[in-house]
Amino acid sequence: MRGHRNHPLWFAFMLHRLSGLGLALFLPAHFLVLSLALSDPALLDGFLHWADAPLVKLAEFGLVFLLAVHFFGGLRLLALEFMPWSGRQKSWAAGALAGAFLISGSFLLNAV
Amino acid sequence: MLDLRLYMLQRLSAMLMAPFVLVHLGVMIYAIQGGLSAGEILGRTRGSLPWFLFYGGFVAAASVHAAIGLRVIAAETLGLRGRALAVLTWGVGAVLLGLGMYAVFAVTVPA
Amino acid sequence: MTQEHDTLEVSVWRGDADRGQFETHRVPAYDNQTVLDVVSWIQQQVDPTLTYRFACRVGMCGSCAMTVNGTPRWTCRTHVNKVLKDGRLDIAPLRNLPVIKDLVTDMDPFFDKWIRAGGAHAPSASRHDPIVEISPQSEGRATADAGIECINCSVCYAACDTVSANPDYLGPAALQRAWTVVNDEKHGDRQAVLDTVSAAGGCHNCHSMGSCTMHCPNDLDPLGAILGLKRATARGVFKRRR
Amino acid sequence: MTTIEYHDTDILILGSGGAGLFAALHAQQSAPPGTRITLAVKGLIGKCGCTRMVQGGYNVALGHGDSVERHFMDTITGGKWLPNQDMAWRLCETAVERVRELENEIGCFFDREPDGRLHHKAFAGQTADRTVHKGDLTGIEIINRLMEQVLARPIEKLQEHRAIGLIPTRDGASLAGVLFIDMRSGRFRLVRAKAVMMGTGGGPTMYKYHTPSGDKTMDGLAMALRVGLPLRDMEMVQFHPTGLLAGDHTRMTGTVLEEGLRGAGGQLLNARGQRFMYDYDPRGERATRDVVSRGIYAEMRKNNDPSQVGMFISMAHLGPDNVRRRFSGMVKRCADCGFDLAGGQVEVVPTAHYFMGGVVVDPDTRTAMEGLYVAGEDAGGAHGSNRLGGNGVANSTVFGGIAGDVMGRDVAGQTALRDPDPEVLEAEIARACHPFGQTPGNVTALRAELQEAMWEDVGVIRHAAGLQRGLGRIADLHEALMQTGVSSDNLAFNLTWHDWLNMASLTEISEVIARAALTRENSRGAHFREDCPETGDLDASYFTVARRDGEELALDRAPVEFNIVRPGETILPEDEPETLVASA
Ligand SMILES: Cc1cc2nc3c(=O)[nH]c(=O)nc-3n(C[C@H](O)[C@H](O)[C@H](O)COP(=O)(O)OP(=O)(O)OC[C@H]3O[C@@H](n4cnc5c(N)ncnc54)[C@H](O)[C@@H]3O)c2cc1C
Ligand code: HEM
Ligand code: SF4
Ligand code: F3S
Ligand code: FES
Repeated sequence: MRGHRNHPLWFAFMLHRLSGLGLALFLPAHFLVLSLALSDPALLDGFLHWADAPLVKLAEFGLVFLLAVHFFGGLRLLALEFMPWSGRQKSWAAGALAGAFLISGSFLLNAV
Repeated sequence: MLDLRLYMLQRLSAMLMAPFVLVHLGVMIYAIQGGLSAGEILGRTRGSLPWFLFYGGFVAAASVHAAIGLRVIAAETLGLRGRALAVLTWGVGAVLLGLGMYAVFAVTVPA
Repeated sequence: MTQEHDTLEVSVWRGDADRGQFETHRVPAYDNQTVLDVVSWIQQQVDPTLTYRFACRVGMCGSCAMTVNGTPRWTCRTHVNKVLKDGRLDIAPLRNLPVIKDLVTDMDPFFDKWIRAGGAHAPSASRHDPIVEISPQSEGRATADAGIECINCSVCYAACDTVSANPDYLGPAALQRAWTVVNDEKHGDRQAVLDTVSAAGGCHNCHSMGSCTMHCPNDLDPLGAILGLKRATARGVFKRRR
Repeated sequence: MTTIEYHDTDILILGSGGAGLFAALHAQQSAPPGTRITLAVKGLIGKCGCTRMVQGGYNVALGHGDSVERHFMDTITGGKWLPNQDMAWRLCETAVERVRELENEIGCFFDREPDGRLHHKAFAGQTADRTVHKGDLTGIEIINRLMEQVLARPIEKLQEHRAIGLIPTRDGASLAGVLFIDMRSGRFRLVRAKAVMMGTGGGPTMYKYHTPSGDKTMDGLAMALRVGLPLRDMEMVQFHPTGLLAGDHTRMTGTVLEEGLRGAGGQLLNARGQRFMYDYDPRGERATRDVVSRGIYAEMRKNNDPSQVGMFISMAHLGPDNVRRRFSGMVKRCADCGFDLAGGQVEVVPTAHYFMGGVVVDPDTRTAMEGLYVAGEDAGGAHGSNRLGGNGVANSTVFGGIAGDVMGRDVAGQTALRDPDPEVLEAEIARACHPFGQTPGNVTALRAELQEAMWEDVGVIRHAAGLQRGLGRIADLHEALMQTGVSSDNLAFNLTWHDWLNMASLTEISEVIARAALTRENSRGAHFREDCPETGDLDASYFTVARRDGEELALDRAPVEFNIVRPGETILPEDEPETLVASA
């Protein structure tokens, strides 16, 4: 059922929404962690070490992936909306996803 | 949910963030080599006006952008309307801006 | 053409605005059979109170759209073989519109929005004036023509998740009509239309999910039209600032 | 037992085709402020009705040296001297203003020449390029734009309201209101109005093959007949030569394959793959609709093979890609039901298309009954024995607008609504409820039998014996219908009940068609009698008039008045060329 959603542009939309939502939820946590620099620098360092744990690494990879997905997805939308209509949106959607993998992939490679 | 004004705010903030995100991602990929440490981060950013402006702008744009983004999602999936929606939008914007600016100060103000 | 199944297993949705359920029938299969023919057969031969709507049977009136195997489509021009899954069809009313009975929806909200979006022409001349000369190749005319063959069937409207999530959203067909109007140089007040689609419920709510363009049985491109509106209204913001 | 809901308005319009929508708009423009206008329609506003199906276009003398006089002469000669000349003149004259109104006020955009001027194309049987169009979807453009204007105005909508009876005053002289079934609820509703325009369109779907979809069933003419109004030219049913033949089980059967296919060089082939149209007419496939329809019908009779009924249209010799490009809509439509028009052959049959006959009206759309106006395909007279391609929409939009203007003015002086005759009201309700007292049966099967009977005995080629036999079959089917019931358990949106009512309208009108066809003992335009193949004396032309009085159906002949032009004469200036069409 729900056959009307079964196409790349809809998935691109959902990916964009989920990544945006994920980023928005992560952002306060990110800010709080960085704020530790003022209130408790030692804790920040502790946190950053803790961040070396594989599980957390994976989570971080996820975050960068989200940012990258959302970034490329966002660029795709902005191009769609503000540049003369090209009609080649499927390639845009695919390109956005590929770019996201590229960036987050290199992040992951660097991190391990 | 979105009229032209909110739409333009969201799109303009997104455009503003585009270079920020690129630089930020670049720095992250570069910085993460050899692991992160508080000292390293702070050493780079503390007392730097450019970094302050960079992250300050980033935070401001992200607050606006995410507030409007969450507004849309709340309206569409939770069915929020009217005042509740306005409170949420402004609330999210304010919290993000507050927390974000505090964090920016934390990492850029000279110790 | 060879027929894989000599009967089809067809579930049709029966009910009204409040409740309903699927009822399953076996329907003889033929070559050259459309989904509308299947529904008609059920009403005419086994279930006299089954309700559906059609008014042209050739894809011109836009009254026969239903949800077939989960996807909105016109039924009169949909060959059964195109949608048959394992010899089965599930037929339900269109999404995003109130159900009146069985497979029939109330299309008034769709048309209310069509009008609200500025769909009705505002004249700049009268019946006593000569017909305006307009080159069919002019950019505005070509753009206006792109969406003109809309049969207001509501398929795009039913496919759009933004419509389901936001009852105020004008929806793809109405906005596409607005874009046509905005490009029609005969129209008397095009700025008014741009203002209407800039308000809450307007084109800026579209998430470019593209289900409208994907499913339009006439191969029209409401998404492209909405993008056009977004560009035109955004340009307006900068112009007015200056 | 039944409850009726009552509703009052000032101007009531039935139907939302070209006639209905224009009437609503013009009534709104001409009536005094505060006049209540109501539009009631069997389906959804703008969606149902044949006007939306118009492909070819709209005839109007607006360029290329064309003139109203020329358009008029073509209409008269095309109608084989039977048209009411005042109506035909009014049609051609007002079409000019109407098309300008459509373009300038309603917002239609008709196709242009590269230089920006209106594009006109040539339809068969015309001496000028006169048909304006929007691609091959002219009707959708016209109706969508009109519908928007109506929806945007304070006009009351009664959608999915089926008119089932015209209810006169006690003395029968005036119309008091119209009885409806609110289809969604299944309840009766009487709407009283000071003026009513009937624009319920034609739809000769009592034939096996038909271009209008099956929800169009001549209700308007059946209602007019029951209330005692005279109907004229009822034998005149126009067949389109190339309807799609895809089997009994699909509603696609009968739908039009456009005239342009033959115009472009499409060939008609019989079962043995041979062209045959040159046996019937020197113009071959390019002959007029009536001639080609008869050619195909005659060939089908010769063939007489139940497993292979129709003839074939073949386009492939023009190059499949070329065909796909030029006729993309038609190619897609055929492909959707499994046929390859561009490269293969598609089986075709003549298909009932348009109804020239209708209620007797004057050029102001007034009828013999005060308060009732009729316009569009429901009205007879403008086309005589044959309607030119492109004169159909022109007719409905021109006279619909006129009806609106006239009603707007007429209601201005009228203060009170009229009281309906309770007996007629009761009789109409009883008629509609008749099937509830019978055991439920299969209405669809009856309709198929009627369509078969009409096709065989009252169809493209007729003769007295066949018509008599047809009348017998119609009477039997009427009897059978009266014994076929519909369960009254759930009347809300009960299509089967409406199928029954549709069938009732169709049988009533079928009888009139057959009787009128017997009354006309010559062959004119769409009406062809094998036993009387001659045109008859043009100067003594008559039209048929049918009228019901109680149970009796009376058929008469009335002389055509040649008050503008006489047979053999013309109103064109002497130095005018016979035709302006280059290729003719
Ligand atoms: C396939 C096709 C192609 C055609 N192409 C052309 C062309 O190219 N050029 C041309 O000039 N003409 C063409 N015609 C003819 C033309 O469409 C009609 O002559 C004309 O549009 C009739 O207009 P109308 O307003 O009288 O009726 P319609 O447009 O048929 O409208 C009738 C209305 O009345 C409603 N109605 C019917 N019964 C009831 C009832 N009982 N109660 C309430 N409402 C009712 C219907 O639902 C509908 O809304 C074509 C016709 C067909 C079928
Ligand atoms: C450069 C970076 C970014 C770009 C180009 C960008 C672009 C966009 C665009 C164009 C939209 C509109 C999507 C729509 O209406 O469907 C959007 C939505 C959104 N963005 Fe971003 N964005 C960026 C960064 C961010 C960041 C950092 C966050 C979070 C903090 C974020 C959160 C959101 C959210 C929540 C939405 C709403 C999604 C929706 O409406 O479905 N974005 N973004
Ligand atoms: S745009 Fe396409 S899908 Fe939408 S209403 Fe028009 S024809 Fe139907
Ligand atoms: S599906 Fe809906 S979200 Fe926009 S692109 Fe089409 S209107
Ligand atoms: S019945 Fe008219 S579009 Fe399907």
